[in-house]
Amino acid sequence: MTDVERPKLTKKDFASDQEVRWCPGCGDYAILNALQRYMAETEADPAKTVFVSGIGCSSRFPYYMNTYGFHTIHGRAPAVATGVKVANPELDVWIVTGDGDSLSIGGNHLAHILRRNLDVNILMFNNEIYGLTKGQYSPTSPVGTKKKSTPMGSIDRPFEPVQFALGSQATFVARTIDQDQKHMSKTLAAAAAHRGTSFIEVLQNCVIFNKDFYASTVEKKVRPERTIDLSPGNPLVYGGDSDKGLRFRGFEVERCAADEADVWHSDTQSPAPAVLLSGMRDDEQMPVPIGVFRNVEAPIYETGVHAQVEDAIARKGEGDLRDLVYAGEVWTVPADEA
Amino acid sequence: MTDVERPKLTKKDFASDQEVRWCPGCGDYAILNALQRYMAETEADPAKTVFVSGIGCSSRFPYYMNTYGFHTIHGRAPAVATGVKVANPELDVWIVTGDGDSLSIGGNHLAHILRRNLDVNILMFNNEIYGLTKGQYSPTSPVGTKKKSTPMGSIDRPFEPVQFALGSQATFVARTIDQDQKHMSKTLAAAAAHRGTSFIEVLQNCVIFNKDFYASTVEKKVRPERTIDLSPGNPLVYGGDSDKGLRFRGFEVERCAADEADVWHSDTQSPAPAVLLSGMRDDEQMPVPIGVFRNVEAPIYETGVHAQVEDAIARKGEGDLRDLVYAGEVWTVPADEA
Amino acid sequence: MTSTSAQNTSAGELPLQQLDRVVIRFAGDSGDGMQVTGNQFTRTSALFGNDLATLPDFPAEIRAPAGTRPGVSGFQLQFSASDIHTPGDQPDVLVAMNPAALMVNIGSLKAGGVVIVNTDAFKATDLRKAKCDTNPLEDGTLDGFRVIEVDINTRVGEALADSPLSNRDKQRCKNFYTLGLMYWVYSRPLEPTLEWLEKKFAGKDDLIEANQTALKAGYNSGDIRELFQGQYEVPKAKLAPGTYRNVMGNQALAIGLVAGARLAGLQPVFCSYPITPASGVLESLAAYKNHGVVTIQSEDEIAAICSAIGASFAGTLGMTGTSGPGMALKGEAMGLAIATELPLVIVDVQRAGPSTGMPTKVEQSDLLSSIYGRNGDAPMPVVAISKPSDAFELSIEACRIAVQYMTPVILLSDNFIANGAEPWQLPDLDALQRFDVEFTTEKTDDFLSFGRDDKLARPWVKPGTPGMEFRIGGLEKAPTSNISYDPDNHQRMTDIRHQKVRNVADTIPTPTVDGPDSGDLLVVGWGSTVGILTQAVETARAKGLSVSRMHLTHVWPLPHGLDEIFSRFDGILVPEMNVAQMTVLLRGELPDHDYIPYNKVTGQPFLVAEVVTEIERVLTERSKKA
Amino acid sequence: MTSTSAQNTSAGELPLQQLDRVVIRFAGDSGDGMQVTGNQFTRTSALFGNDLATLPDFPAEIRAPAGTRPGVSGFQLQFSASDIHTPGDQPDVLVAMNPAALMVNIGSLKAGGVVIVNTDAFKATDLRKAKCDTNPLEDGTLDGFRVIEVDINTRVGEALADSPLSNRDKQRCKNFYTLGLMYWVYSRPLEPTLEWLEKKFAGKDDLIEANQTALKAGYNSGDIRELFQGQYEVPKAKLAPGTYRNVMGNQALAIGLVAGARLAGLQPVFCSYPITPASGVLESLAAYKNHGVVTIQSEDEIAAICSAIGASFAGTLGMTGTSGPGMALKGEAMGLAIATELPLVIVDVQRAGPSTGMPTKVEQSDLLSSIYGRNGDAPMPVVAISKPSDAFELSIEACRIAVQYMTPVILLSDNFIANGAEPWQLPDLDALQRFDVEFTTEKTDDFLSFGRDDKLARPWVKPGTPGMEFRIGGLEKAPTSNISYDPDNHQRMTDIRHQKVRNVADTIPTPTVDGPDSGDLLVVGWGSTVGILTQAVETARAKGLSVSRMHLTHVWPLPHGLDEIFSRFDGILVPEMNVAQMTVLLRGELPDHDYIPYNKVTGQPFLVAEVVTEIERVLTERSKKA
Ligand SMILES: Cc1ncc(C[n+]2csc(CCOP(=O)(O)OP(=O)(O)O)c2C)c(N)n1
Ligand SMILES: Cc1ncc(C[n+]2csc(CCOP(=O)(O)OP(=O)(O)O)c2C)c(N)n1
Ligand code: SF4
Ligand code: SF4
Ligand SMILES: [Mg+2]
Ligand SMILES: [Mg+2]
Repeated sequence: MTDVERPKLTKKDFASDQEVRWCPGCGDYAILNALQRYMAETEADPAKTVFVSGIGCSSRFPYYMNTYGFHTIHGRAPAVATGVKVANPELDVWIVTGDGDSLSIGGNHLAHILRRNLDVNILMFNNEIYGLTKGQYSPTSPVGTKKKSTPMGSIDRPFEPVQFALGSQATFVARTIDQDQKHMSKTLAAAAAHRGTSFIEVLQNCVIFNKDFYASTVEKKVRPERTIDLSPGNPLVYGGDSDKGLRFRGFEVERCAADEADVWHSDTQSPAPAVLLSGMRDDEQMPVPIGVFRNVEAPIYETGVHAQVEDAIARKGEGDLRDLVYAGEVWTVPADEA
Repeated sequence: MTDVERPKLTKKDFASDQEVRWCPGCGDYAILNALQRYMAETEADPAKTVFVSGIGCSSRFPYYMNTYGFHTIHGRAPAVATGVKVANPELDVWIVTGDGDSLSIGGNHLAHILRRNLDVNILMFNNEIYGLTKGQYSPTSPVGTKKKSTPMGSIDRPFEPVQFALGSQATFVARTIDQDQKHMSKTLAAAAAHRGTSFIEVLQNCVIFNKDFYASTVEKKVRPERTIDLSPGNPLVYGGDSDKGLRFRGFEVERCAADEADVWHSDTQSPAPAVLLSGMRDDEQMPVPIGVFRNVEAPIYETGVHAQVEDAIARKGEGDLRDLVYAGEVWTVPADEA
Repeated sequence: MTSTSAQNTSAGELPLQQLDRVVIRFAGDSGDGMQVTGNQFTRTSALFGNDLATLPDFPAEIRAPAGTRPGVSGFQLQFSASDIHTPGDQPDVLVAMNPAALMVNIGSLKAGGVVIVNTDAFKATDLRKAKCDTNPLEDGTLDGFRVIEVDINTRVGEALADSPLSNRDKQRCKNFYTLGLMYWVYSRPLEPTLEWLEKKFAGKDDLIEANQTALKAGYNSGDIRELFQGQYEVPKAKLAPGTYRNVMGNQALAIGLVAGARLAGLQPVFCSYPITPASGVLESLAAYKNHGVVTIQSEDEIAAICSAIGASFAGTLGMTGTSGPGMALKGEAMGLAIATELPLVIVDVQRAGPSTGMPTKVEQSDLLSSIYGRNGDAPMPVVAISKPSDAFELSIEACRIAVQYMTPVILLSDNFIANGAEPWQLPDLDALQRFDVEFTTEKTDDFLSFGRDDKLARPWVKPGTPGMEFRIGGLEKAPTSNISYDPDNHQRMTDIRHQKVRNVADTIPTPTVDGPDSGDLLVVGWGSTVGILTQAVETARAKGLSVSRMHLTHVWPLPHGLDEIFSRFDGILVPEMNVAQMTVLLRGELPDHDYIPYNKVTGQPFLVAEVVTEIERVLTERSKKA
Repeated sequence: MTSTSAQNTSAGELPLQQLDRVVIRFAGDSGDGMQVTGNQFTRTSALFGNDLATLPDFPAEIRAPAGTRPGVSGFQLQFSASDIHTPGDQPDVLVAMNPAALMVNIGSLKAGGVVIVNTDAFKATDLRKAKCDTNPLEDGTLDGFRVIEVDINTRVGEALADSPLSNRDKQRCKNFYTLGLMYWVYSRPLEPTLEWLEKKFAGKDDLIEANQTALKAGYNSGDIRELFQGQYEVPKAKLAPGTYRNVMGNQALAIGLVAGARLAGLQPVFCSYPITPASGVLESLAAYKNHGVVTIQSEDEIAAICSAIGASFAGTLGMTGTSGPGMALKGEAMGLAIATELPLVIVDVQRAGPSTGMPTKVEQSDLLSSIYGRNGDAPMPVVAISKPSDAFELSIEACRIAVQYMTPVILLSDNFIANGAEPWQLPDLDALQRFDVEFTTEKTDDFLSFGRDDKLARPWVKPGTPGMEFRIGGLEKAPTSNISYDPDNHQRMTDIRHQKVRNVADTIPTPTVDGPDSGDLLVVGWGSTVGILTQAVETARAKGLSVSRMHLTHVWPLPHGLDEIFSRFDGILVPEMNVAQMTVLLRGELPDHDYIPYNKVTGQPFLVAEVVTEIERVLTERSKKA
């Protein structure tokens, strides 16, 4: 994506002229900040970068990036992005979506882009709420969520976004936190490095309708004890002074001393280990995993599409319109007959 | 569902007056046969039974059952069934769908009914093809499938239906085979016994457009060697004379002698083991698992919905329209003022 | 200060001056609580006995940064001693809490009107946020208006000197100070708001205390009173005798759906996916569980309507609600409900389009898509609400049509109705007509799942009924409900589907003509323009013009008798907040008349003055022609 | 045997009789290969030089059990020495391979027509499957027809006595035996089919051998020849000089899309989800990869149109195709394409509705939903194909409009066009007008992402272009493309969106009037009724009636000049295969004329005779009135 000709861009160069409009204190600001910084640091080319989103507070994101951007319709960003990427694989395509946009109305398109494995990055801002429509529970809200449309509490069992992605054959799945800029850049870098669809769940704070829903896990003070960073190739350790660890016992995880911790691998043949760890989210006794759950290679959809076109041309020769029109049995009625 | 008053019904009593219309030799006939027999054997009440389907050859199913039936629109059967079951939890609701109906256009509704865990049964006929539209590849067709719309072979990586269901928090997931009537009844019984959404993938043969796509696994001769029946509480053994077995080594499965086989549990806290085994499908060295992958209990959606209504009535008293209309501050303009 | 009627009576130094009607607009930052302020003033005035109409003007869904123009939230209300139909074209009084609010709203303030500004909010930083290069208080922006400057922050600070609240929280009471001030000016009682605060902040005594203090401080700020040169009074309105309450459209609509289901003897099952401005219907209904209401928040609009269809199939009354983009998604499933002939109520709270458009703004542009927006010949009745106070009745009407004709019905509302409030003369519940559903439970010899009654409705058989098992679906069907590709059958079914919907006209009243029943011009409206059109036509007639008015609540099928009525007028003026959609509909159905479309598509309601001008323009033009 | 023209000439015992035109219908079980038989006869006749038109009549999508009536598959073709426009109302000859085929089709056979039956297929079991209580060969069903009984199974068995094929496979050759027989009767050459078989079964010599043998056996079955009392000949037609090929609608449409993209200088990206009867377009295009065509089989119709929109955003030409139910699903995304003003071609191969309806049957009932089926005021051009041979040209036209006006365009076809075949006079490709897209690559001082050219189209900027970065979306936008809720801006944008679409009329021709350019009646049609209407109006004029005809290919916006033309006729008859949708459209746009709707909704095309009768009815009725 970098281009020696261009002058080095700064974070500000990635900010569009449109005034940023999120509630004061919204977690989205931190994500925007991290992304603009990341783009500058990696010397991304604004002209070759496209942000595609659906509808939601999170989905306003593209308007604030000084790149190409498409704020589409609710839930359909993966479908639009598929068209963009297939039409021009040169473009660096980012999808920004929310828990409602991607897992409520848009669940099917998300699942299909993941199985097709286009080379795009998906940022799913999970605030466990519909922010833009003023606070109804979402498919990631825990059972019992009391909001406007569920005065007695929600009944539906929530999706576990990581498991949903894995169940859709995702090749890269990670989770990070709006407040943790360092971890976010690290995760963005890993996602960008991965060839294929990268799915990143960003835990995001909706200060207005779901304030601090995850404070108990990610507040600076408690974060070390309540979260564990899945860092491929490194042991599963966590805790303020990295004194705690996790190890597998059959199909269960147990806490242990740091030095007894198992090493994390995100590229196992089966996604089973990632499924197992992602299940810890609801278990108070266990830390919430962030970092890279899965990272494997697989053929890329748009590459295959264009390979077939080139292959066909190589075999049949560059098609001429005449070959199509004057195909099959043609016959001529000479003028004199008329 | 049974009702002592009623005379015992036979299989024929569950056949509707509508002529069955599938291609001669279609696997759908076997499934219809198994289901009609199953209904008779379990003394199901036709009046309390509803079959809901989408669109596809498979989705014509309800027309052939002498029960209540709704042949809806493509991909939406789970959404329609949700309304039916919530409106009247007394009804025994069965969803019949195909790989295209449920995993292409209908993937999102399938995922959401699974997470909500309504007490319904889903039969997904997987022939890895769009039968009704005359043979285009489907989201379960293997990469490289050459059909009308993919003359050079399909590029998309397929879904693994079992993993998709597990990723959607399914509480019951099983797989059976159109040709194996015994195994099908056994699986139907297990599904019916389970409280919550039961998802059954039925491997089905489309003799016209995808003939014997899975012959190499389920043909009577090869079936014992190429499939393994996941039977909860029993060891993972297979083979003509049950001489082969499977055992877990960390997050991998390996073949072993029957007596070294691990015992299968479908109710582990994490779905990881089911994810692991379902992954064997594409591995020639390994048998294709059929039977029950997962079977756990979880709260049921429609039960929760009606519990809240009753609870509200219990606490606020049976609502009277007057309470709604004459609510808040009301004031009166006396006649004389006018 | 003046008002449309008092304008003429020279306003003197009288201590207490009587006014017929007043239009006030409260404007401030989204965070300033202007909606609360407006609603409290509305409530108090209603309880006091005025007639009134309100127009909340929300900013875009997402909060803009504090102090910016896009972040401005407004609330306009007209309250009066005589009956009124609109929130008023131009405010007599503008309350502006900051520069942004002032700049956004000053344009619509009536010439010579009063503007009350919070001078504490006009610091350099505030001006910058509002993109003001110069200070509007000094640069002449306010010439021609009566400006009343109040240092509200300071005064609130003083008033709450010994409150334990943080300064930030103290300033949150600004709006109640302002409200108190306006209460004094218009001689409103404080009690209703004082009580409301008790309830609202029950348990949080500091907050109750502080807000009440601020309210009283505003009411009693003597020195400012001077500036107003006296107090004003707007006497009780002569409303028709009866019991009233204030109601917003979404709420009345929700209550109407509960009533409709009850009158049909069915349980209501409302399935919906949130969307602005329709979410309020789902949220209201979700709170009515003790009334037997079942609500499902679906994964999307398609699932919502499909679940509602399933619910109706199972024998309850399925309902769904959404707005523009959601309607576009429901088209295919609407076709299924039409093909399977199941009762269903589809609520569409219209908003500005196309596509995502302007979700918080008003428009009437879903009319033709409601009638034609599905594949195939797929007719369905469409009913249009025109104001919060008729939402109850028309929601019941939609339920009646749905169950009596076994058909889906679209119930159109819009953003203006949904969030607007007005006094609602409460109906006599015992007088409501029941339309109990009788499910078919037995097979007579000539029974057919798609047999027909005199209305052409098919029998409704409820799953669970022994011996009545049948199958339905979206494929064309024979009267037995089995699949049929027979050409004659398809023609027959197509004709029946159309005739059945047309039959609905037999059970709806011919709308009355407001004004002479013949003349130069008939103004035909539908939906939320009713108030503006009523007042505009009254005004035009007062000017001696030969113009009458008719308002349609049943837009498909059209009521009987229109052809005859239309023929008594030389021209039909059709004002709409869309691009001539009703005109197209009328031309298609009643081709023999001369329709003049008049359209406004700004996301804002018509102004009475605009419509009057258009009526005059049309009539003079035609007299020239003649 | 007779034919419409030869009817009068007393058919004698002549060895070789000349006929002007013949209508044959092949009917048999889905498994009997009637479509292949029909296509071969079509091909051979085309190559021979006849004009022709075909009408395949498929059973419902799913195969019914062999031998049943729902399982019957038919193929009708008319071939002639003069130019024709329809597959013919009633067959002169019916070939019935089994009782079911006989019963389903005998009703439409012309009085005195010839029916050829396969007697071997009339055993008791066959009769039972076809629900015949008595044997139609004996019970008088065939009185009034000339019945030619052939024991086809037996003869095929004998002919293939020493073929290595299984008996089952041998019987699969029945259709070629029958074809051979008809070839002899109508003096057609065998070669084209013999060659086709070589290609078709390349590598399977036994099959080639067997089918060729069967074909020849049929051709040479001397004894049967007797029954026909001689042979017939339909001379070459006098087609306009040029190069021809046979083409089916879906195929010509696909080729046209490739041509359209090429003329715009863009890569075509066609995204679609299979659906009957539109799947053929996707399948054709998928085979054109060496022409740079990209096809995506999407997960559903919404994804398909959204991916196509994304492709256009990225600078290729996005296209999507579907049928009724799929159209209903695309509504919301169409709104997005309209709001973002991106070029897009949306193909709708109409089928019988509502809902799933009758997927294999023809209808024109998506007209109004194409124009109005979206939330908000969301105008978009609509072009309607009328026959396989103009699908190429009109597909190009749709692409032209899309890129020149930066707008989505709907291209309507239907089941009759999609699967019908006719000779296509191949265009001079070098004469095709190019309309190359010029992407904007630099910012002039007055550049605006939503600035306007003289057509009101906005500039097309391609992502990847340095310095031109911009954001678009479905929210209302200012000319800068930034979000705007400004009331005046919304009015302006709404007006521009409408005017831009209306401007398309400036670049489309005013349709010509077939017949006198004034008179009692003008028949206005659109879509696949063109052939029937042409012939019907010719016939009516031949009867001395004052009737002319016009056919619309651009249904939205309407071409200029119609108002003036219509005013020259007393009445406008509008025949359609829907419930008066074009009538509604015309009344809305051109209210000053007297439209008479004439509708048929059976899933079957009009018959020429029906239309003639209706024309007569209308004219006599009006003459009475006058
Ligand atoms: C078709 C459609 N349905 C519904 C809506 C209303 N809507 C807009 S955003 C949204 C949910 C947003 O939630 P999420 O994706 O989590 O985004 P957030 O606002 O929380 O960032 C909904 C229901 C819409 N705009 N379009
Ligand atoms: C909205 C819509 N899109 C597309 C179709 C066309 N269609 C009908 S069935 C089908 C796929 C069927 O495949 P599957 O669900 O696997 O069922 P099968 O026929 O293989 O049993 C499609 C694409 C339709 N009927 N409706
Ligand atoms: S509503 Fe929540 S998510 Fe949306 S902008 Fe405000 S804080 Fe952020
Ligand atoms: S097409 Fe395939 S799935 Fe459909 S009925 Fe025929 S054999 Fe069965
Ligand atoms: Mg959210
Ligand atoms: Mg299938």
